[in-house]
Amino acid sequence: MTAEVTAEIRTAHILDLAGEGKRLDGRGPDEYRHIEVEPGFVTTADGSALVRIGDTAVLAGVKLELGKPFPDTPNAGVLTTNAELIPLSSPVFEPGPPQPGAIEVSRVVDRAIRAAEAIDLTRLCVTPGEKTWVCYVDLHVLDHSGNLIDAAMLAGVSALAHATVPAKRFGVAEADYPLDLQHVPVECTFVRLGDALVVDPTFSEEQAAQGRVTIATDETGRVVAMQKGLVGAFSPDDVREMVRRALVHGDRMRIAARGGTT
Amino acid sequence: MTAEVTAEIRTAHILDLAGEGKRLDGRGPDEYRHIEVEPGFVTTADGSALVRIGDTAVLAGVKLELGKPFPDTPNAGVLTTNAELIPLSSPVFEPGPPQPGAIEVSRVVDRAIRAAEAIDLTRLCVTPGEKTWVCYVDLHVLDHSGNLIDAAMLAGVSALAHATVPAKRFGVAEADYPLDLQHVPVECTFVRLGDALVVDPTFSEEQAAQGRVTIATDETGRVVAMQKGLVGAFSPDDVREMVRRALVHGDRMRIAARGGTT
Amino acid sequence: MTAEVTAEIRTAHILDLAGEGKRLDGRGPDEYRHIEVEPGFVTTADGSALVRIGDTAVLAGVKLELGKPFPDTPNAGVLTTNAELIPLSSPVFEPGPPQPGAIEVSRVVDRAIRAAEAIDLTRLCVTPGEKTWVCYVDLHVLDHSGNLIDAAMLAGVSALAHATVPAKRFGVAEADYPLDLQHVPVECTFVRLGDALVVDPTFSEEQAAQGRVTIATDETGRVVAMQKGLVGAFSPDDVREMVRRALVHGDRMRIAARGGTT
Amino acid sequence: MGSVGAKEVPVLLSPEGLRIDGRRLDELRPLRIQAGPLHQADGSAFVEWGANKVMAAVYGPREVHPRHLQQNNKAIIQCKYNMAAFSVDERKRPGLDRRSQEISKVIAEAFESVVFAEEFPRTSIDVYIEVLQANAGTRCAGVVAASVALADAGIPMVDLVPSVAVGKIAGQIALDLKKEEDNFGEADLPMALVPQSGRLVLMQMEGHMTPEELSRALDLGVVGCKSIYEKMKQALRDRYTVDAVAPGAA
Amino acid sequence: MGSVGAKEVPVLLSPEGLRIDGRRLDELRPLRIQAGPLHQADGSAFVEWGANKVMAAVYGPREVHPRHLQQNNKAIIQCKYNMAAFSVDERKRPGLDRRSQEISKVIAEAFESVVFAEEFPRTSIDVYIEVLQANAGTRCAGVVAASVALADAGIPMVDLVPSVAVGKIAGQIALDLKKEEDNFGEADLPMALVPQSGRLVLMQMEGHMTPEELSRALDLGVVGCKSIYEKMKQALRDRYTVDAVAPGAA
Amino acid sequence: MGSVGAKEVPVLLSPEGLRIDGRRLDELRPLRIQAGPLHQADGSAFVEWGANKVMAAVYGPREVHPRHLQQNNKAIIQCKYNMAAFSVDERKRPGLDRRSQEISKVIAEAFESVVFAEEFPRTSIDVYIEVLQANAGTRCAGVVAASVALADAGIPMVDLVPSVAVGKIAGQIALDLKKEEDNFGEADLPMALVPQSGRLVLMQMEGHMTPEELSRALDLGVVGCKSIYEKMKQALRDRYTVDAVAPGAA
Repeated sequence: MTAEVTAEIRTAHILDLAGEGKRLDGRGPDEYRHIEVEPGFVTTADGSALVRIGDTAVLAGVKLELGKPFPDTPNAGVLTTNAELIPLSSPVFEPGPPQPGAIEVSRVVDRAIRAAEAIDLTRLCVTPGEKTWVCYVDLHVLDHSGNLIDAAMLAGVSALAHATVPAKRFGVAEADYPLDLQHVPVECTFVRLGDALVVDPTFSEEQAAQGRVTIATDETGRVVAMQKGLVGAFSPDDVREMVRRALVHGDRMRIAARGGTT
Repeated sequence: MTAEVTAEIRTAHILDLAGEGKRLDGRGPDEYRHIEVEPGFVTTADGSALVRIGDTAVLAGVKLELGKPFPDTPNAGVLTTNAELIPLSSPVFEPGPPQPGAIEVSRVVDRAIRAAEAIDLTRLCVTPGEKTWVCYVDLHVLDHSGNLIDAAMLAGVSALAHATVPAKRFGVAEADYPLDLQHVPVECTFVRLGDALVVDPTFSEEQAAQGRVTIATDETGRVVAMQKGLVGAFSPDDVREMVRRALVHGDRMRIAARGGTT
Repeated sequence: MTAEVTAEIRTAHILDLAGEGKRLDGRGPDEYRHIEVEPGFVTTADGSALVRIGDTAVLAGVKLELGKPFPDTPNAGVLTTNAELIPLSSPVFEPGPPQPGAIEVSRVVDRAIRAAEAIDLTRLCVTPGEKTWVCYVDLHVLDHSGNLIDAAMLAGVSALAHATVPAKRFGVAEADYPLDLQHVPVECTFVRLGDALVVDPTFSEEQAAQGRVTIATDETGRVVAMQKGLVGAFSPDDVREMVRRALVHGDRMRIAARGGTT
Repeated sequence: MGSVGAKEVPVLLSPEGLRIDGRRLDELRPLRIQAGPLHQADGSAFVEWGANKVMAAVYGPREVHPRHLQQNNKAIIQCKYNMAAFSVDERKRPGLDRRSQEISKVIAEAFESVVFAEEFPRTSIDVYIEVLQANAGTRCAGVVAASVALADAGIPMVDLVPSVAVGKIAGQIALDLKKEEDNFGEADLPMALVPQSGRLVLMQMEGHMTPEELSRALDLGVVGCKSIYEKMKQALRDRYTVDAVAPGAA
Repeated sequence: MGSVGAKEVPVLLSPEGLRIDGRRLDELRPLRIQAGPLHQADGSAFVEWGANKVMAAVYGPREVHPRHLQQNNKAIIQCKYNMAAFSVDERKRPGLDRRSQEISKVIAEAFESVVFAEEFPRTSIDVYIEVLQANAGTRCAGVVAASVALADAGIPMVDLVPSVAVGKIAGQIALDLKKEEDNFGEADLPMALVPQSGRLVLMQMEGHMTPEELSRALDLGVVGCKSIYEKMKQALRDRYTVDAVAPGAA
Repeated sequence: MGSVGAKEVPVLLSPEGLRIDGRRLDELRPLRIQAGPLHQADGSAFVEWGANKVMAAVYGPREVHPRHLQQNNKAIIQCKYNMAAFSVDERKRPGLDRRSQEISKVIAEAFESVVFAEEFPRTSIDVYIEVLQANAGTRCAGVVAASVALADAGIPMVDLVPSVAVGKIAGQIALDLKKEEDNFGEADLPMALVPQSGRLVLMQMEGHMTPEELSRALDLGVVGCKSIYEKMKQALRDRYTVDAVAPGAA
C-alpha cells in the first residue's frame, strides 16, 4: 500500500470521525493539546523558549544587535522574524532556501507581533536616524506534528517575554535590561473537517483539512491578525465563531507564554 | 500533431514565403509593424513608457535614486539597465533568475544608451566621488510577439525622454527638473530568412531565423551599437545593407520615442 | 562496457598492484610525482604561481585590497582563500556554485596558511579597527589529474611567497613592498589502497582509495593541519607513519615553492 | 500599519465623514477591468483600480515544470505575484521577496478552492500577476485580474472570485483602502469571495479590531465583492462584443 | 586559533594544572545523551555536552532526492550540519556557509565508513544535525548525536562512532576543549573512532603540534572516545527502558 | 568606452601614426596558440595574445545535463566564458556575472553556426573558456582558443573560427585593441569569421562609427581574421609534431 493510499484512507477516516464530533487522538473539536513552555532554553540567545504543543516542538531564539533604522521610520527599531522549517523536523521539509510554507509561518507570526505592538519599537531606537536595536526572532522548528503557526507564535512571544537587551555588552548603557513586552499576541488555528471547525490540528488533520484559519488575539480581547490558508472556504459566520473560540484559547496560551505548562 | 511538428511546418512555410519576398503577416521584407508609444503610463516611476510594436508590448520605468559614484569614475552618474522577461509575457519564459535571453536584451539596450551618450552621465553627479544620481531603467516585457530588443530599447529611451529628476523629493535642489536626453538611440533588428534580410521579425520569424542582427543608430546618423544573435552567419555586405536600412527605420522610431504613433 | 564497469575494473587492478607494492604509473608507494612551479604566471595578480604535479595543474593568484578589519580582531589583516574547481579541469566538475569538494580544498589550504602563520596578519593592518589589507588567495584548478589539495596548497603558498603589497597604487606608502612569508606550510596527501598508504595519488587512485589523509607541515617540522577525507578509516599508527613521511616530502615541496622544479 | 515611528500622520476622515479622496466609508475606488489584452497568454486581464495597475495572464492547462510537482489526479495551480521595480515609490529590487511569495501562496490556494482541477490531471494552470503601479490593495486587484484571466482562458470554475480589502481608519470600518489609509489606518482585511456560496477563499488581516468591528468588516466586504463581481462579468461580456485592445488603450 | 590580533588572552591553565572550568587535562565536560526525543524522524538523539546543545535526526533509508544522486549498488549517506541563528554569540545568518558544508562532508564520509550501505541500494539515509547552542566541539557532539540517531533509526552499522576533540593549550595536550580553549589554544584535533577496530573515520587538525605531541593527542583522543562510547550505549539502553521524552525534559 | 568621467585620457596615436605599444593601425598583437595542453579535457587550447592569457577546454559529445535541455535531432552547444578572480586589475568576485553570461551566449551561437551538431543527437558539446589574464579582446581570444580546442577534440565543423576586434581610436580604424585603447577609444567591434564562406558568426559593437567607418572596420577585421586563421592551423599541425606541453611551458 503506497503512502498516498494510506494518506487517503486516513483522511477519509478523519472526516468520518469529524462528522460525529470526534478526532483521531480522542480530543473534542474545541480541545487544545497539552502546552509546555521552557524559557531560557538557549543561553547564547538574548531570549529563548522551547515550546511543545503535543508532539510539536518549536525553539525560538531572540538576538539583539545594533544597526541603522529604516530611512522612513527613523525613530523606530527594526524587528525581523524568520522561520526555519528544517528537514530535521519532518519528512515533508526539504533542504534549501525557505519554502512558501516557512515564509508563511514567519510572516504570520511577524504580523501578529507587529500589529499587537507587542514590542514598543520606538523604545528600541538608540539615536534617531542613526542607531537602533535590531531584534531578530528566529523560529527553529524541531518536531512538526501539526499546527506550526501557533507553536511558532507562542515560542516567539515567550522568547521575547524573557529577552534581555544586551546594552552593556554593546556599550550603550551601564547595564543590560529586560526587553519590555507591552502586549502578548498569540495565534489560534482551526481547520475545517467537513462541517466541523476543529482547533489545534495535528499533522494528519492538516493533511485532511478543507481550509485553515489562524486568528491572532491579544490580552485586551482584540483581533490583531488573521490568515486563511490551504484549499477551502469559510463563511463569515464561520469566521465569527472561530474568533469567539480563539479568544478563549488565547487566554490560556498567554498564561503559558510566561513560562509553564497548561 | 505536436508543438514541435507545428513549429517545423510553420518555419518551412515562413522560409518559402521569404524566398518570394513575402511574409506570413503580409508585410514586405523592409516593412516595420505599427509602433505605439504611451509615455507616463506608470506614475510611480520617475519616467515611463508603454511601447507596442504590433502585438509586442514592453513597459519601461525609470527610477532615480541617490548613491555613490564608482571609484574609477568619480564625476559620473550611474546607469543600470535591467530587463525582466517575465513568464506572463510568453509561454517560452520561465520563472527564476534572468535567463541569458533577458540578460542579452538588457545589455544590448544598455550599450546603446551608453555608447550614444543618450544621457550626459557627468550631469547626474551631485558631489564628485561622494553622491550621484543612480538611474535605473527597468524593462518589463508584457507581450512577447517578437523583436523584443527594438521594443525594449524604444520603451527605455522614451521613458528616459519623459523622465524627471526628483531633486526636490531627495532634498538636493529646490525643484524637480527634466532629465536631459542629449542623443536618441534606437535599435533596428533584422533576421535572415534564407537569402532575405527582413526587418522587425515576429516571434514565428525569430523561430525560423538563420541569424539575427540588431543595429543601434542615433539621430546624427552614427551606428552606436550592434549585436549579432542566434545561430546563423552574415557577410560584411549583409551588414552594410542592414546598417543602411536601420538608419531609415531609426528616424521613424525616433519620432515615436517622443510619444505617439507611427 | 559502461564507464562504471571500466572504473570498477581499474579500481580492482589498482588495489591488486598496491598489494604488491606497485602503482599504475610505475611509482613506488612513497614516490611523489614531478613538481614544477612557475611563479609570476599572471601579471594582473599581485602574486601568482602555476603549479604542476604530474598532469595536475593549479594556478593561484593573490590579490591585495584595502578593507576593514573584523570587529573582533581589529589589529589583524583579513585572509580569504577560495578554490574554483571549474568544469574546464575535469569531467567530474559541474558548473554552478562551489561544490563540497571545492569548499574542502579551499578550507584545508586556508587552515594550513593560517595555522602555520605563513603571513603575519598583524603586519597587514594599516590602521587598527579601520583599515587593513584584505589578502585574497584564489586557487584556479586547470587540470585535475589527482591530488588537488597538495597542488592547490603549493600554488597558494608560492603565489604568496612571490606577492607584492600594492601599497603605492593604493596610496598608503611611497613604494610597493614584498609580502613577507614567515612560514612555508605545504600539504602532503596519502590514500589507503588496501594495506598500503601511498603518497600523491592520481585521479584513478583517488577513485580506488579507501580513505585519504592530508598532513600540512611547516619548515620547523611542526604539523599545522590535517584532514581525513573520503570513505575509509586509519589507525593512529597509520597517522603517525604518514606524519613521518609528510615531513620528508614537505621539505622537497618547500624548495619547489620558491620557484623551480623538483 | 507599517508606520511605527514615522514622521507625520495625515487626517484620514473629515468631520463630514469623507475620506482623503472624498469617498464615503462604503465606497469603492474607480475600477476598470479589461479582459484579454495580451496575445501570447491563454487568458489575460488588465485591472485599473484607483491608482493600481495590475496585469494578469493565465497559461494552461499545460505540462508541469518542474515535473516532480505533477499530480496524477488533478491539475496544480501555480501562482506568481510580482511587483515591477518601478511600481512603488522606492524602487523595488527585481526578484521574489518574502511578501510576494506569501501572497502568491494564498492566491494559489484561493483559486484551487474554485477551479475544477480534477478535470485536467497531470497538468499545471499557471497564473501570473504583475503589479505595474501599486497603491494599496494590489493583492485584491491581482485576484480580480487573475480571476477574469482564468475565465478568459476558459478554465472551468465554480464561479468568478471578486476580492476587496476592508479596513479600519480613524476608528471606522471602511471599504477599499488606498495607500495613505493603509499606511496610517488601524487595520486592513483583504478578502476574496465565491459569490455563489458566500464563502471566503482568501482572508488575511493585520491591525487591531474588536470582534464586533471585525464582524461588520466582513459584512461590508461581502457587499463590496458583490459590486466588483458585476464589473467582472461585464468585462467578460465586453471581451466578445468589442475587439480586444491592449492595456491602457481606453 | 581564529584569534590573531584579538584583544585579550585568558590564562588557560592554572599553576595547579587545572583548566578554566576546573577540569584536569584529560577530563571530559559533562555529557548527557538522550535517544529518540523527536516524533517525526525515523531516529533521533539530543546531546548536551558542556554548553553545547545539539539535536540530530535520521530519515531513511528513503527515496533519493535529487534522483540523479541515486546509486544502484548502495544507499547514499547525506548529511546536513547546520547552526541555528541564535546558537552563537553573534547571530549567524541562516543558510549554509562554507564551514557547515565542509563539516557536513567529513561527517557524511565518516558514517559511510561504518554503515552497511549496500543493504539498501537506490536509497538515501539522511542525517540532520542542528546545533542549537554552541561552545566548541559541535562537530564531535554532532557525530555522537547522529550516531545514536542512526542506531535509534535501526540503520545497521559496524559500530557506534564516538567522537571528541583533543587540543593543545598552554603547551599541554588537553581533552575536549571548550570555547575559550579553542579560541586561544595552540591546536585543535577533532576525531571520531570506530571502537571495534580502533580506527579513525573522522580526523581534522588545525594549529601546531610536534609529531610527538600529535602522537600523544591521538592516544588521549582514543581514551576519551572509549568513555563517550559507554555513554552512547547507555543512552540507547535507556531509550527502551523509559518513555522517550522531548529535548530539555530532564 | 566605459570611462565617462574618468580622470585622465592617454594619447592613443602618435603623430607618426603609431599606437601606444608601437603598433601600426592594422597590426595584431603577438599571438601564440598551443593546442592540447590539458590532460582531462577531450580537447584544449591555450592562447597568449598580447597580455591576454586564455585557456579553453572542450568536453563531448557527452550526456546532457540538465536532461531537459536534450534535443532529439542534434547536439546542443553549451559555452561558459569565465574570468578568473585575479585576471583583472580589481579582483573580480567569482561567479557568473551578466557580462560573462552574454558573452557565453553569443559564443555558443557562433559555434552552433559551424559545428555539424546533427551528427550527435541527444548530446552536449561543452566549451569552457577561462580568462586567466585579461587585456581587452578576451572574447576574441576565447573564440580562437575554443575553436582550436573543438578541433583538438575532433568535433566536426565547417571550418575553424578566427576572431578579432576592430576599433576606432583617435578617429582612426584600428585592429586588435589593447586595454587602454579599448577604455579610451571611440568604438570596439569584436567579430568572428568563417574563412570558407567569409561570413560573420559573431559580431558585437559599441561606441560610435559612421556607416563608412564601420564598413572599413569590417574589411580590416576580415584581413585580421585571415592572419589569425593561419596561426590556428599551424597550432593544430604542431600538436601532432611535438609533444603536447602544459600551459606556459614555452
